Amino acid sequence: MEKGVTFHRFPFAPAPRDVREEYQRLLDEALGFKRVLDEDGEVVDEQLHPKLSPDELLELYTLMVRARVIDAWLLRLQRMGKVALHAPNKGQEATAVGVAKAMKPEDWLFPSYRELGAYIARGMSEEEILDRALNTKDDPLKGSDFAIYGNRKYNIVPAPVPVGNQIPHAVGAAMAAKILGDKIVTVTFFGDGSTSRGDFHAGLNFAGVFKSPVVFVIQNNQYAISVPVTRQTAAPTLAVKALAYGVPGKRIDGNDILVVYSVAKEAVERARNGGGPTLIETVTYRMGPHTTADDPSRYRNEEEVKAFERLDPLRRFKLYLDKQGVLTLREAEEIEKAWDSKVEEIIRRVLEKPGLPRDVFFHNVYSRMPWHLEEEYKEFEEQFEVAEELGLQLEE
Amino acid sequence: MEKGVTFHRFPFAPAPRDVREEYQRLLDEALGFKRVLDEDGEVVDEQLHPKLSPDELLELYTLMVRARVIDAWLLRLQRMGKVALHAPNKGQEATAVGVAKAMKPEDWLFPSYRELGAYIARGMSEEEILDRALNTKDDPLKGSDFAIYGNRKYNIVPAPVPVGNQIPHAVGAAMAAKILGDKIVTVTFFGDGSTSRGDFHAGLNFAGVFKSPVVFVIQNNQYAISVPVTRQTAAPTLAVKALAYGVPGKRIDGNDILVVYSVAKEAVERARNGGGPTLIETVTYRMGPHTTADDPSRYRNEEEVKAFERLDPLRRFKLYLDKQGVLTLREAEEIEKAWDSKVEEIIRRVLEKPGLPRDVFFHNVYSRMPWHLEEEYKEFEEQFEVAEELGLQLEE
Amino acid sequence: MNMVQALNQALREEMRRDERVVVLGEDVGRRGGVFLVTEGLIDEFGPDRVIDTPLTEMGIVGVAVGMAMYGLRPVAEIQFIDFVYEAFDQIVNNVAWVRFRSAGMYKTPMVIRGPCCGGIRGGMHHSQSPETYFMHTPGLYVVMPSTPKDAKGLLKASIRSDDPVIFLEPKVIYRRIREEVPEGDYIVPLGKGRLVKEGSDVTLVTWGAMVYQALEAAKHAEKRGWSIEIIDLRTLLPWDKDLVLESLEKTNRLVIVHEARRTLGPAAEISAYVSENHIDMLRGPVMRVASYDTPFPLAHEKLYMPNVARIYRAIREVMQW
Amino acid sequence: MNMVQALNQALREEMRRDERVVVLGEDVGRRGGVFLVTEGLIDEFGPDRVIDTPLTEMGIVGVAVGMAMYGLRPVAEIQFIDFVYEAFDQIVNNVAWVRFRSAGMYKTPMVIRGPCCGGIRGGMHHSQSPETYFMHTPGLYVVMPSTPKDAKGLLKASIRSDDPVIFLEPKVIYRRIREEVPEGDYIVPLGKGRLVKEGSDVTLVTWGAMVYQALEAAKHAEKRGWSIEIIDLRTLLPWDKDLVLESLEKTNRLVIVHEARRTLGPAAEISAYVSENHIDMLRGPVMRVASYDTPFPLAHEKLYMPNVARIYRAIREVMQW
Ligand SMILES: Cc1ncc(C[n+]2csc(CCOP(=O)(O)OP(=O)(O)O)c2C)c(N)n1
Ligand SMILES: Cc1ncc(C[n+]2csc(CCOP(=O)(O)OP(=O)(O)O)c2C)c(N)n1
Ligand SMILES: [Mg+2]
Ligand SMILES: [Mg+2]
Repeated sequence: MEKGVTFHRFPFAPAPRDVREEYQRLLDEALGFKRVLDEDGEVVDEQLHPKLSPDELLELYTLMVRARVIDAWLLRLQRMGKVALHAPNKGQEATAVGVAKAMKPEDWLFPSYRELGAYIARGMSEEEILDRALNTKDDPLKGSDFAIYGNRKYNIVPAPVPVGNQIPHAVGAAMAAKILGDKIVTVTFFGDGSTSRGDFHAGLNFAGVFKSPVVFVIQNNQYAISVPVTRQTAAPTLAVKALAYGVPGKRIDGNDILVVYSVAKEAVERARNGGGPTLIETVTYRMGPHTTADDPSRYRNEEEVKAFERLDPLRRFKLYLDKQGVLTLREAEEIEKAWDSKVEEIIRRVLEKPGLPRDVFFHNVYSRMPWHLEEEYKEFEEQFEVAEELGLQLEE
Repeated sequence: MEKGVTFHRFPFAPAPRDVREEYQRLLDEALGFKRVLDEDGEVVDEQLHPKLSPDELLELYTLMVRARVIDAWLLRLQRMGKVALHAPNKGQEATAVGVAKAMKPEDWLFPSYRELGAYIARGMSEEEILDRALNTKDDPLKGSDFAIYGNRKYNIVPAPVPVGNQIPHAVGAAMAAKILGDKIVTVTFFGDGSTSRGDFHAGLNFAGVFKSPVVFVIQNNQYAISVPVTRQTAAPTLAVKALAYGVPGKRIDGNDILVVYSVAKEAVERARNGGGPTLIETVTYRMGPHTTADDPSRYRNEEEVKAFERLDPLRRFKLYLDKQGVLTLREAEEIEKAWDSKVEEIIRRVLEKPGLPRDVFFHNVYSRMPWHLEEEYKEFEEQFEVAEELGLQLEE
Repeated sequence: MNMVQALNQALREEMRRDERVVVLGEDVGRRGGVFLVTEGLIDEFGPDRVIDTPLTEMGIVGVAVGMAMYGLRPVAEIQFIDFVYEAFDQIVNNVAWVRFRSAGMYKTPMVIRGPCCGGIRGGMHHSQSPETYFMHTPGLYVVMPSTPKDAKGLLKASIRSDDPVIFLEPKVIYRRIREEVPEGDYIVPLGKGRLVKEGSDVTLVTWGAMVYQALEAAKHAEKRGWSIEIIDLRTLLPWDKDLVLESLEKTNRLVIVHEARRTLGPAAEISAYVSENHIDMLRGPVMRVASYDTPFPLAHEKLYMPNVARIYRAIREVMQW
Repeated sequence: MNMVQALNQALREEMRRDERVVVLGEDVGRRGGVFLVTEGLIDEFGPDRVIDTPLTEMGIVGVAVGMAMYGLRPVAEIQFIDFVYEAFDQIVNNVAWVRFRSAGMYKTPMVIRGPCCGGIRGGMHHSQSPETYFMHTPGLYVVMPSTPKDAKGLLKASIRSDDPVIFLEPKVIYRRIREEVPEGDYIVPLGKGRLVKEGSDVTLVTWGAMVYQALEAAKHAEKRGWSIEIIDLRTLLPWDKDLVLESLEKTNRLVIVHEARRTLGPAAEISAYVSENHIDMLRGPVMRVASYDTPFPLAHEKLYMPNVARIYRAIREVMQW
């Protein structure tokens, strides 16, 4: 560790030409917009068009379908009062699946709460999702926060509900991997609203300074609940925020799974090879309400939702697959129907499962229960006797 | 309040040409570097050269001198054990004075802890500074945190010691003024290190979204204690951070009072006239230690400090004044000496003053003392009797 | 009228009365807040005074501090109080301490309000009771209403307070409790509790939604012939010592019930205060019925929070002395 | 050896023992920390394991959480603990609750350490004692050493703990107290207090720099013939109940002394716990000697914090029962 002037970057001079040129390039990407497919599934960028086999394409499609199907079912289950809350994913499947498929299994994912497609793409089954949402005895997160999924088995770290909290975690994990010499990459998802949080600022800044192997994916679905992205920031795009941290920012069509896959793959591999972090703004649209507790008619028109339907990532990809001769539209629909029945079947089974033990929340607070919690546990157990004495049926 | 698609900014398209062009301009300014005077006090930018009268120039000089003199005295007083802590200002006088003189008295200043020149420029006397630093009975901040100055009389809001906290305050005050229709501007100072804090992110973002009349001044003095600015961020300049918020960012020579004054004036008036916020990165150098508790030899070389001496703002401005025929170098030195004696005189007087009452900290916690504090106050009073009983001399 | 409507009315009336009052937060404008507490305000007062903000609690609170210093009376909504922690730095150093730091030259007359507490199956981050963090921070008032009428009067008092107020709204009773709420101006003074129910054997101190659990538990106790006095503190800092001591003088038995966690929950202060200054008033232990010292769970929340059985058990315990 | 050196040694030994241990924070590298606790570590372990960070406590802690989840054992320095509040969101939701949120699949074995408490004329933001904020947060351990030897042993125990630890260092005794500190490996277990001094009339529970004030006060009390037992808790959460109760069994009188503010300061919990579960052990009031419920002042800090006179006064009070 040397001391001295080497630590100053052109202090009393303008940025040198190479820096200016690099930033020029970064600015172009951050204000631009890349897509492989247009609204009708026509290829418009051959260079970014990934060379995938029909099987691989079919897999991407199936994953998006599975995400949409389970999403719809979770919505229904919430309406039936079975699920506490659901944050619909509809319309955002391309980003979730595309990014997840660009990662390796050993890479770590730090999602938010709107990426069912990514969980499935990394191996989480519908049954597990339902165990979680219904808090059955097999709920891998044992009745902790709602609308959150994760499992160490798939290197999916369950998200904190306070949005953005996971951003520095992804950076820290990436720094740790680098320190330990593990050639893995971390990826984190978050929304347009989350870019306003301190965690975003801290995370991006650390990643820039330490050149950490991390990829940041902003799902810009145009809204943070009711707040439109134009009210979230005066910056013209979210990708341009990366430039504040010396990090490249790319703006792409988040409803086009092919561009998502290509650009994410490039970013992930760049990170793996020591090239440092990338921020990707995937432009998308939240077709449903913010959550099942939301009423979007208070802040947006049905016409708007309609207008964005043309951009539906499944619609566009189906048209592409059809044109490519991978799958006809009818075959595509059959896949949807098949998954729908399959999931219905699973739900029937999962609904039968018993719930979590009533003392579940006493566990996993500490590695070993300290004395004060043990004493509280005793009081906890006593309440059932007291209730019996009073002839009370305790709500659980 | 209309609902609907008007809230989306080119969602599925690249930024339009006008936005690109504007950002191009912003990028140039943020990566550039403006100065009016070169190292030898020669004018190198006539356009930015403010047309000031000899009296005005003399005032600028005197204010910088006064800042440097009181700074040196505070350092000495700290070494004598009279002052708890001092954060030396040496080398940063041009930014402090230049920005303050670009403001109107009714504008609000939210400083940090290293802007003696700004306080003086807005009317704070050396005596008041000393009352504060020595916590005499006239300390306007009544013995609260050290190294902090402020007084409502001059619209100088005393800074919180946690760096950056004041940034959203300046924005909030600016938003309030706009809501109330007051044509005032707020200005806030902070350091390069403070740009990493959540407060910076939140403040800049709000200012961009609400087009608030606020000017942000980053004193980039190359260090946050021992951490060089290159370790603070991977961005090539700090001014470029403004672009993440849709705010213009300008990078200027902070050791050239003329460019500081010109650029700050323009930003302040732009804000006053509804043009919104500006961020100014003043490139400067902290010639002294971080504070009197610091030992900079642990992290930087004497050669480095030497190298930056040529850029001393007073030196450069003296050369300019001499060349302009406003003041000879000898006259300039006499002004310094005169202020030094004057301040020595004031110190003698202030050192005689009694301190603050021993119960001072019970006040100004609430508008009226609540019962629990009243009860504590009684206990407080009793301790003196107890001490007497024990034959103890209580330390105060 | 329910509590949401009462709070909405309080805001509306205060905004009409005093144009320095502004509302800001996430989704408070066109959405009217996720619980509709600010519904319709933007239509009457416009987007300058009903401000949809970017998603940062630190920013909301930090900016509100600047507004308050300048002369406005901001009411900052935290969408769920569980998200307040990003603003904790601003709350401690600035909301609470600007007056002290500036020796009274600047002040922060502002309200930070938001839904708190459990009971809606909200899980870890839509259920918390963070009173302690604020009560331990000098410079703040901490308030929690339990009825629509009190909610309106307390919110008005909070907005008019020259000191900053943390205003916690038990969301489980937002729409569940209805009562007559006077139209127009009245305040419920900060620092004053409410005698919910007279009794002579045990003083039961509580607040927020726990008032209703306490009432239920008292019924069971009274079946056994024990007479329970219930006090709703309403303001937690400073809490109404006089009301509590007056009651204790009669009962000599104290049970404190709250949704906050036990360890250093607010009951600890009340208990310690009484032990320190009035131990002679106590005939037996001071019992605390609180949530357990774990994060707030999604599963089995009704067994996590104090319930009738647990409150009854504490009453039974003190009645043995 | 003084406490700074002891802490430095603990870090050095742990970093040698376990390469997963890393240190991060503002100025911890070449500067060696503003109090030199991390001095020289960067020379031995390099900048990958001794990491100078950008200036954001939220970032330091948030990034450390990610490191800990991945498998490192980060020791995050907060330059002065008074600056920890920006990280409060990360501490509550993640440092403390990752284990719970993930049902034990991920954990956060990390230490957040920093200088705390008053006595160096540090003013409002270089003097605070924030134990309460952490003790009310389940999932954390909260530790404060009062001697160099304990400091080393407790820091080692904290680094090895699978649960996260908030490690508070009373900076006023960093260099003031010297004692023999064993070279090499030993730990002081978390959760165990230390009997500083035996006595039979009053149990005085305290920690940190207040241990020394307590010893002084005890001298004065003993001149009056009152025998004082002093307990240094060392760990505040979970605190050593057994040690306190054992002592109380003998003395039946309890005084708790801390630098944290009175209202909901840690003493409130200890007092309330004893009142709730062992009121029969108490012969009189449980006295609290604490800092006052105001921000920490620059002027007259020695009258703001507990001092010998105030502690003596509390002892005298309980001795009247
Ligand atoms: C810190 C925090 N504040 C508020 C909330 C409440 N909330 C939940 S989601 C949300 C909007 C998030 O918007 P965005 O980041 O764009 O993600 P999206 O929901 O659109 O996917 C808000 C305000 C929260 N979860 N966390
Ligand atoms: C939130 C916070 N963290 C840490 C500190 C301790 N500290 C005081 S000044 C300083 C460096 C500030 O650097 P910069 O913002 O560049 O301002 P400068 O001191 O160079 O003027 C630090 C880390 C603090 N005051 N506030
Ligand atoms: Mg969004
Ligand atoms: Mg600096």
